[in-house]
Amino acid sequence: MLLISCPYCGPRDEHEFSYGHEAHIARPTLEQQQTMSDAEWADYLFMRKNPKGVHFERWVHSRGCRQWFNVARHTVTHEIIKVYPMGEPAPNLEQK
Amino acid sequence: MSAQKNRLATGGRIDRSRPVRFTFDGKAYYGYQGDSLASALLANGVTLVGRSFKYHRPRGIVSAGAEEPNALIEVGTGNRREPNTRAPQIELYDGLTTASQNRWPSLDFDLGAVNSCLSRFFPSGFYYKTFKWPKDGWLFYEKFIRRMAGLGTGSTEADPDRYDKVYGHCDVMVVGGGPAGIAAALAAGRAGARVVLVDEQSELGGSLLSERDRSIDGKPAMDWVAAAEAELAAMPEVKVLTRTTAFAYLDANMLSCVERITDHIGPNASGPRQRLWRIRAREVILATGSIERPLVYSDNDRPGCMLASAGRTYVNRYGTAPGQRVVILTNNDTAYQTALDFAAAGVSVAAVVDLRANPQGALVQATRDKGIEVIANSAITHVKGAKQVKEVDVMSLSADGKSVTGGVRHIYCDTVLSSGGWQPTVHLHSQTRAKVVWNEELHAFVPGPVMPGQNNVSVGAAKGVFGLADCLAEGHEAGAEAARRFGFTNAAGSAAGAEAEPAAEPLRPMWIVPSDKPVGQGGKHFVDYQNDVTAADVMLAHREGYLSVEHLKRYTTMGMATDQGKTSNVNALAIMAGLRGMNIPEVGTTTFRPPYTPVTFGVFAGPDKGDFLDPIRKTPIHQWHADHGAAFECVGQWHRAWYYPKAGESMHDAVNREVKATRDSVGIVDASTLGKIDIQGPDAAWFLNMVYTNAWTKLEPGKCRYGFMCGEDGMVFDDGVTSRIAENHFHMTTTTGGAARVLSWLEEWHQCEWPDRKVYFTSVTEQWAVFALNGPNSRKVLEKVVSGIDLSEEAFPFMSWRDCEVAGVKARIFRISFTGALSFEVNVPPSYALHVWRALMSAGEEFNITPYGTEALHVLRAEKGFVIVGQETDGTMTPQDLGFEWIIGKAKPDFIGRRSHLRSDTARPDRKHLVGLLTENPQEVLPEGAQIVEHVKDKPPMTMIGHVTSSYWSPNANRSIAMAVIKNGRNRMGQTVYLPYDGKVVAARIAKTDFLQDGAAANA
Amino acid sequence: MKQNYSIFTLVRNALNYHQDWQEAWRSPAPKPEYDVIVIGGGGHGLATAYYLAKEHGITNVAVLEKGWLGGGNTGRNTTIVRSNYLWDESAHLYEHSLKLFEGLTQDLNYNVMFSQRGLMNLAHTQHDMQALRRRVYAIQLNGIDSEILTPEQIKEMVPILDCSATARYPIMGASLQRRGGVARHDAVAWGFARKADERGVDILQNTEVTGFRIENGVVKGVETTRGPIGAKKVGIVVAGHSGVLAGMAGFRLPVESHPLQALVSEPIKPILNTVVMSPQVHVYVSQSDKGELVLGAGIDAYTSYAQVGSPFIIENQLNALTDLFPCFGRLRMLRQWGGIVDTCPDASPIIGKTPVENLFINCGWGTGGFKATPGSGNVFAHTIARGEPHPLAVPFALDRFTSGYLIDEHGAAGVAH
Amino acid sequence: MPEAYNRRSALQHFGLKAAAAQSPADARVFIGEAAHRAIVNVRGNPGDPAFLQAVKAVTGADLPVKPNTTSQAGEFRLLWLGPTEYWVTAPAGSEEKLAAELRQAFTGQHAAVIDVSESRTIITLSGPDAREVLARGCSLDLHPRVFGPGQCAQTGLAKANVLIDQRDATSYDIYVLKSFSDYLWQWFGLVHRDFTAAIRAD
Ligand SMILES: Cc1cc2nc3c(=O)[nH]c(=O)nc-3n(C[C@H](O)[C@H](O)[C@H](O)COP(=O)(O)OP(=O)(O)OC[C@H]3O[C@@H](n4cnc5c(N)ncnc54)[C@H](O)[C@@H]3O)c2cc1C
Ligand SMILES: NC(=O)c1ccc[n+]([C@@H]2O[C@H](COP(=O)([O-])OP(=O)(O)OC[C@H]3O[C@@H](n4cnc5c(N)ncnc54)[C@H](O)[C@@H]3O)[C@@H](O)[C@H]2O)c1
Ligand SMILES: Cc1cc2nc3c(=O)[nH]c(=O)nc-3n(C[C@H](O)[C@H](O)[C@H](O)COP(=O)(O)O)c2cc1C
Ligand SMILES: [Zn+2]
Repeated sequence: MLLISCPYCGPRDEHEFSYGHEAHIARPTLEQQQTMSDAEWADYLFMRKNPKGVHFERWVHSRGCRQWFNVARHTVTHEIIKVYPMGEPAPNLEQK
Repeated sequence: MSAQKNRLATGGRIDRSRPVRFTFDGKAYYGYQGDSLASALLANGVTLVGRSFKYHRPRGIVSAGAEEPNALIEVGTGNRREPNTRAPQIELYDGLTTASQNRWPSLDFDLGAVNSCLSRFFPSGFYYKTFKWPKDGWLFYEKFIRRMAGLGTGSTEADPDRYDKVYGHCDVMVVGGGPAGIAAALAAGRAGARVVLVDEQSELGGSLLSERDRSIDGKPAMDWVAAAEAELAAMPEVKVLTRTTAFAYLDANMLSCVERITDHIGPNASGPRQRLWRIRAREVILATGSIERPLVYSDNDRPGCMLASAGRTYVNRYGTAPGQRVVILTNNDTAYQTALDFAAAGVSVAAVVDLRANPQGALVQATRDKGIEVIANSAITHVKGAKQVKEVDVMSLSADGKSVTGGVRHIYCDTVLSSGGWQPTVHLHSQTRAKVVWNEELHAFVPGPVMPGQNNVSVGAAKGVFGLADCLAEGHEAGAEAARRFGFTNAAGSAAGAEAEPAAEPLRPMWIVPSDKPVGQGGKHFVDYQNDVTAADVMLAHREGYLSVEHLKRYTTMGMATDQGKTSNVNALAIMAGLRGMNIPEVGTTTFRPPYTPVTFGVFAGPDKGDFLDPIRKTPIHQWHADHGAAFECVGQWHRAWYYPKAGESMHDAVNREVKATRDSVGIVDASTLGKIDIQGPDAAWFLNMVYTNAWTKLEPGKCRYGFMCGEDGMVFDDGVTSRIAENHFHMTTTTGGAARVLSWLEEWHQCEWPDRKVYFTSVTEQWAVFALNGPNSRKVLEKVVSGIDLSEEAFPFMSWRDCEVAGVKARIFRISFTGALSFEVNVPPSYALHVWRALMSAGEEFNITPYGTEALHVLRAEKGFVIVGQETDGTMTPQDLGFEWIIGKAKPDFIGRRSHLRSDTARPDRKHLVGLLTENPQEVLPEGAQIVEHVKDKPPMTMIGHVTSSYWSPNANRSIAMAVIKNGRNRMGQTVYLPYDGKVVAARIAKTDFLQDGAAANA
Repeated sequence: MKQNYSIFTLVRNALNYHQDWQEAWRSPAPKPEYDVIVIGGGGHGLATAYYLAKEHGITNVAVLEKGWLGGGNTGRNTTIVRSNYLWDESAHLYEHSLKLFEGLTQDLNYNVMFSQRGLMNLAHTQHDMQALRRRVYAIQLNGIDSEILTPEQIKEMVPILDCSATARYPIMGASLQRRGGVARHDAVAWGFARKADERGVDILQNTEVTGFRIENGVVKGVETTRGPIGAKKVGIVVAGHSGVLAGMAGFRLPVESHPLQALVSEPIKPILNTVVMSPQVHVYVSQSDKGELVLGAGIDAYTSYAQVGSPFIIENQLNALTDLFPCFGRLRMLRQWGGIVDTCPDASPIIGKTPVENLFINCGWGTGGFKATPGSGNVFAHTIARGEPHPLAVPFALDRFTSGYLIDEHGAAGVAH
Repeated sequence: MPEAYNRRSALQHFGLKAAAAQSPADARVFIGEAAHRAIVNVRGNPGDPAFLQAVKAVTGADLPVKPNTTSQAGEFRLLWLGPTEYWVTAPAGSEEKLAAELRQAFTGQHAAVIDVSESRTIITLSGPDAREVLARGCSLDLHPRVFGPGQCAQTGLAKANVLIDQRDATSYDIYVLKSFSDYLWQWFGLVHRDFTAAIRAD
């Protein structure tokens, strides 16, 4: 069971959270929507990075403070590398 | 009842003053308090205890612990019958009833044993090659195969016992209560850390329980254990759990453990039977010890063939000889300790057969000094005796150790103990997906680097460190270090000391002990006892190209039995490595998976049985419904009143009565389960514009509006009425099932996409109980109990709301309708809900006010063609498909799902549309889900154009009514379509969905 | 030709201590180039290679497998085979596969132990019953066997089910597909491997694809841990790793990889003769020929390439199981594992072309593709061989995510396995 | 408002009074219901001093801006729910007045006030074994080194969502939605089989 550090509540068991999906997918603006092709829209709607490695994703502390936040998590080891607030860009996780 | 013929006069940790009666296969025996079933059977001279999985070979006890592959026993009877339990881990209690398994008619005479005679025809994977004829013959053969397989027999009665679950937390978790683990717990505990120590055995001590004369800190080892136990018990932040197996090492240092609370007391004990612990530790110390490997020699599965360390445990711990005369076969020094202990206990050791050319270690010397013969450079080539070892053949090994030479020595004995070296118990380490590495000195896998995020360390035998003093020191250091790391600075004391063991000579790896015949052509060299996998099977897998260990495992089923290969996996993969000419680490291990030992299903469920499987949510007046005979319907977790049958009424009667009364006069329904969300902030209206498809800016305070929400894919996912309370304040309602989903949806968009928008969402679903009065007389009823407002059409028009009092209680009423009839939705505080409901009921008495349930509610809304999200929709319908083109805010720039509506398939005009269906025969009520075709054929396949989403008898239209989604349906009005189902075909006409107008007209 | 497998050859070999069995497949060295490279030695990849050789005469084929063949989801699924899908497109595809399953043992000369013992889907609420009827009627009209059972009929078929009306989720009915059942998962992979090998297909295990050679938008071969290998056409059939491979080829997929967990009990004598699934409480169970109960549940919510999941899924699943089958409370879990399933937004597979020419993809089978193994291989072989989708595969093209023509088997199909 | 006897608490039908009379004397865990407490949900920006001042003006208490903490002033007890979400709780009956005062105090701010008193009931749990009982269904570490009086947390308890407010060394207020209260009460009944438990009606 993952141990996720809610930026507000601290570490809690995974079952208190709900998984969202890949983070940093910007919703096209109305102007973009009006000019983009169906294929481009499909890209926004459905296409996912699904990386084997570090995944930037969002979670919500649904059984706690109801806050959404971002997580950088390794999809092979399940190691949580970083938790960072909504709105913050994906961290640069160059090897230290 | 015979005497315990193998019981030693003295010694062991059993209490000879407390005899315990038990039965095995119907026969009664005595053992002593402190015995395991295995030790008690051995004491009574019972060596044949079971039959193997495939060949039904007679089998005896092999080990004295969790690794037992053979002695699988059925414990208990009736609803408590439990198959496949390991005899060495069953503690004896008075009245214990046990039986052997996988035999018929009896253990002694098992018809299935013909498999053994035919075993030549049943090599690994034989079933893949046979039973292929005739084409559908497998179902026939399968019956027999299934019956032969499957070991024990499960009970078909409900398990009567109860189980418990608990969460735990600690700084340091120690798994294994041997010397290393105890030392770790002591050090961490003394330093002040919160510690949990678990051990699967009934008492602490680990391997020390099997020792004869070891001492620690100058006192007998078990005295040291007792002192440590007392010290640990006195530490308030230390918890010691015996009879507790850590069976799974999960993400982020969580260990699942099962505590056996009453299994050793028997069915009469009170309290839960077992408890599931989910313990989150900051650091885990794995002190899980090691498991001895048997040697793979010919006929090594005869009852009486046992691990050398197990023999030692039986003698030292249980005061029981495993037999009367023992031969030991070994490739290392540790088995000599067994010989010495046997000699000390007066059990006859006929000889020690050593695979090594010239063993000269201290223990070997000591053994010789005791007058026990050591036959070096030799192998056991045969074990005779079908149901009990009678004799072994011993021959000399050739120079390369690959074959045997010279004459045969026959040695009479009833027990053969073997030791092929020790394998650290790396299971939990490996479950974290950390690697193991091959240690060339130990010829065993030891733990490799740990995984990131999994803070653990292996110590003692679990790490391949076998000296007692070293185990104590390592354990101590690991415990102290962990405590230090977490800031606990009390003195951890110093490590306990022990004398060093005499130096041992290296082990001689010999993965198959040769016999006088080629492997597979004489006796059988068993590798995996339980699943009957032999060295010849490994060779066959190799020959047939199943080379990877994973293929080897699956093709031969080696390591897949209930012991998960604890004694066999390394032997098997080493044999494969030899065949492939590879190093053992190159071949690798199979994957270690939870559980370490099998865990009862019941304990995972814990106490959450029956109604606790999933909470039942109840409305504030649930009890009233129950008292008035309501049948309930599950809607999500809610239980909602479905209909209220009166005496003698069928469901159909009751629903018709409720529907009719509502249309004719007045009905009342408990709609408290509707989702309600309070929305406040200057951007509230902007937000509603984004999440609903229609426009909200112009809605005035005091007014209500209906809307659809779509996913970004354009498909409807919820609907409801939202009311403007004040300029910046809205009250949203959602479907019952959608309440939680919609709130998180709003929060997600707000927090993630539009965080600058000033708006707050709060669930108020349960702040209000909701009672909807419907029907022409609803106003008259309400008038009698309402105060503070004028209910007239002019003062309180449709699609508006008012605050007021009802029956003296603060209330909010919405003039919205889900029936098409005059309707008032009365919202009141739940604590007064019953009071208000009763007041409405008495006010309505003169109008025959009728409570109705969800079924009538469905009929009433269907009569007017109102949709239910989740019934008319299934995640593939747009608002346009449902005929709500008008609800799409054309002028509105953006809303969630808008862009998707423009995609080529979504924008098609001939998608499936929601329409009405009128059966040709008005009496015929279609089943919901019935499929619709244009052209009926004699038999399927037929092309379907849609299906029925809702269908009822409408007492008001006095005919059957249905809604359906049909391809291009709106452009097919009046067309007759067909519904083939349940062996008949019903014709129906596509119509509009207002059945009180159109349906009634159609009837006329 | 490979040695025939039959009772006669078994007896003959037994007399010779089984010394003469041939290897089931070779371990060849890679050739510099193949007509077709299939990436992924799971059931689907091996079936693709087999049908390429058998039905399209293309035998210069390699299957590249990064580990051991059959070690992906093929080796870790709960082996349920059925074709009772809601939408026409799915029903036709899965029925095609089920029909192939019915002759597979003979076709492959390898007993895949396809046991058509019947498969039950339980309904516990009014809503379940509606969905169930809709599905059954649709399946029947597609010409596929399916029927509705009453609680009494259910009790008779599976007496150990708790059918009491007072259960938290009482059993109100079930759909039954008699032709559904289970098959031996490993045997399916091995049978296809053996026969593909017999027809000349090179199965290259421990050969991981690490990149693609693409020139002017046309695939020319692959990079592997054993060096580059050229190919005229390449098919990707890597289930959970589809996103990774698509990434290497420069495009994205609407696919997410999630853990799906399964577990087995200790083996016991026959106690359950039907496959029982309950979407409402999220559990499904069958008993293998060896005697273990084989159990599955739902996916873990997060994406992952670790073949493990979270314990609360197992707890809920066993909570549900022991409620449905109160007598299973005393049985024990023997082993528990996970696989990585490739889930699509509409719970339907993707079969067809990719943005790269001559590069084809077959993925998205998610939690339910074992049953599709022969069918999927069959239509994918056709698609690769002809360069055009097999008629059954047309609706499952990648472009449906652009047009919006999804085949949403989520809500409607109830349970996904 | 009608007579008080018409007001029913969520757990009233379990007859706590009668059950309390039969409770064992040596109980190590006590359970009861604190019904009808006023709970007003307050939303606003804790970074805004005006918001903090408004809360203080009405309640006399400092807003617990630190996650998972509480504050208390007289009859008012304030709980942190989220970074912009709090409960102001007060004795039964005061909710309307409290909500109105808060709303008034927030005039001109982007803040929201909504009465949620009726949606929850409080199950009170206390006694030396209370923490052990909670561990049966709650994965939070409530050990005194980690959690104590002055702290609160929203979390899961068994299969329900709750807010746990620790009142003193061994007592907890457990806020639960009324629709789950029957379930949770009965769940405690299950767990109590292994404890010496008493019902407290006060
Ligand atoms: C627990 C569980 C239960 C399931 N239950 C059922 C069920 O009951 N019924 C059902 O129909 N379906 C079920 N499924 C789904 C089913 O198992 C899969 O859909 C199906 O097996 C997929 O087969 P495949 O051949 O496409 O994939 P796989 O068998 O996963 O094969 C893909 C192969 O590609 C290889 N690969 C990956 N990357 C590379 C690379 N770079 N280079 C070379 N090779 C690579 C992998 O090693 C793997 O062997 C279940 C799945 C799981 C996990
Ligand atoms: N080659 C040798 O000389 C040799 C071999 C084996 C053991 N030993 C001796 O054994 C001792 C090793 O001490 P140690 O403390 O490292 O190990 P140990 O074997 O004494 O103790 C390990 C304990 O862990 C328990 N255990 C294992 N897995 C568990 C699990 N998953 N959950 C709960 N309990 C579990 C076992 O039942 C056992 O009680 C030393 O005294 C050493 O001399 C020596
Ligand atoms: C249908 C089926 C039945 C299985 N039966 C057993 C079994 O009887 N014993 C066993 O140890 N494992 C059994 N397994 C699990 C495998 O050992 C293994 O865990 C699984 O194939 C996943 O591989 P991995 O654990 O090596 O990652 C079974 C798996 C499947 C798919
Ligand atoms: Zn939080």
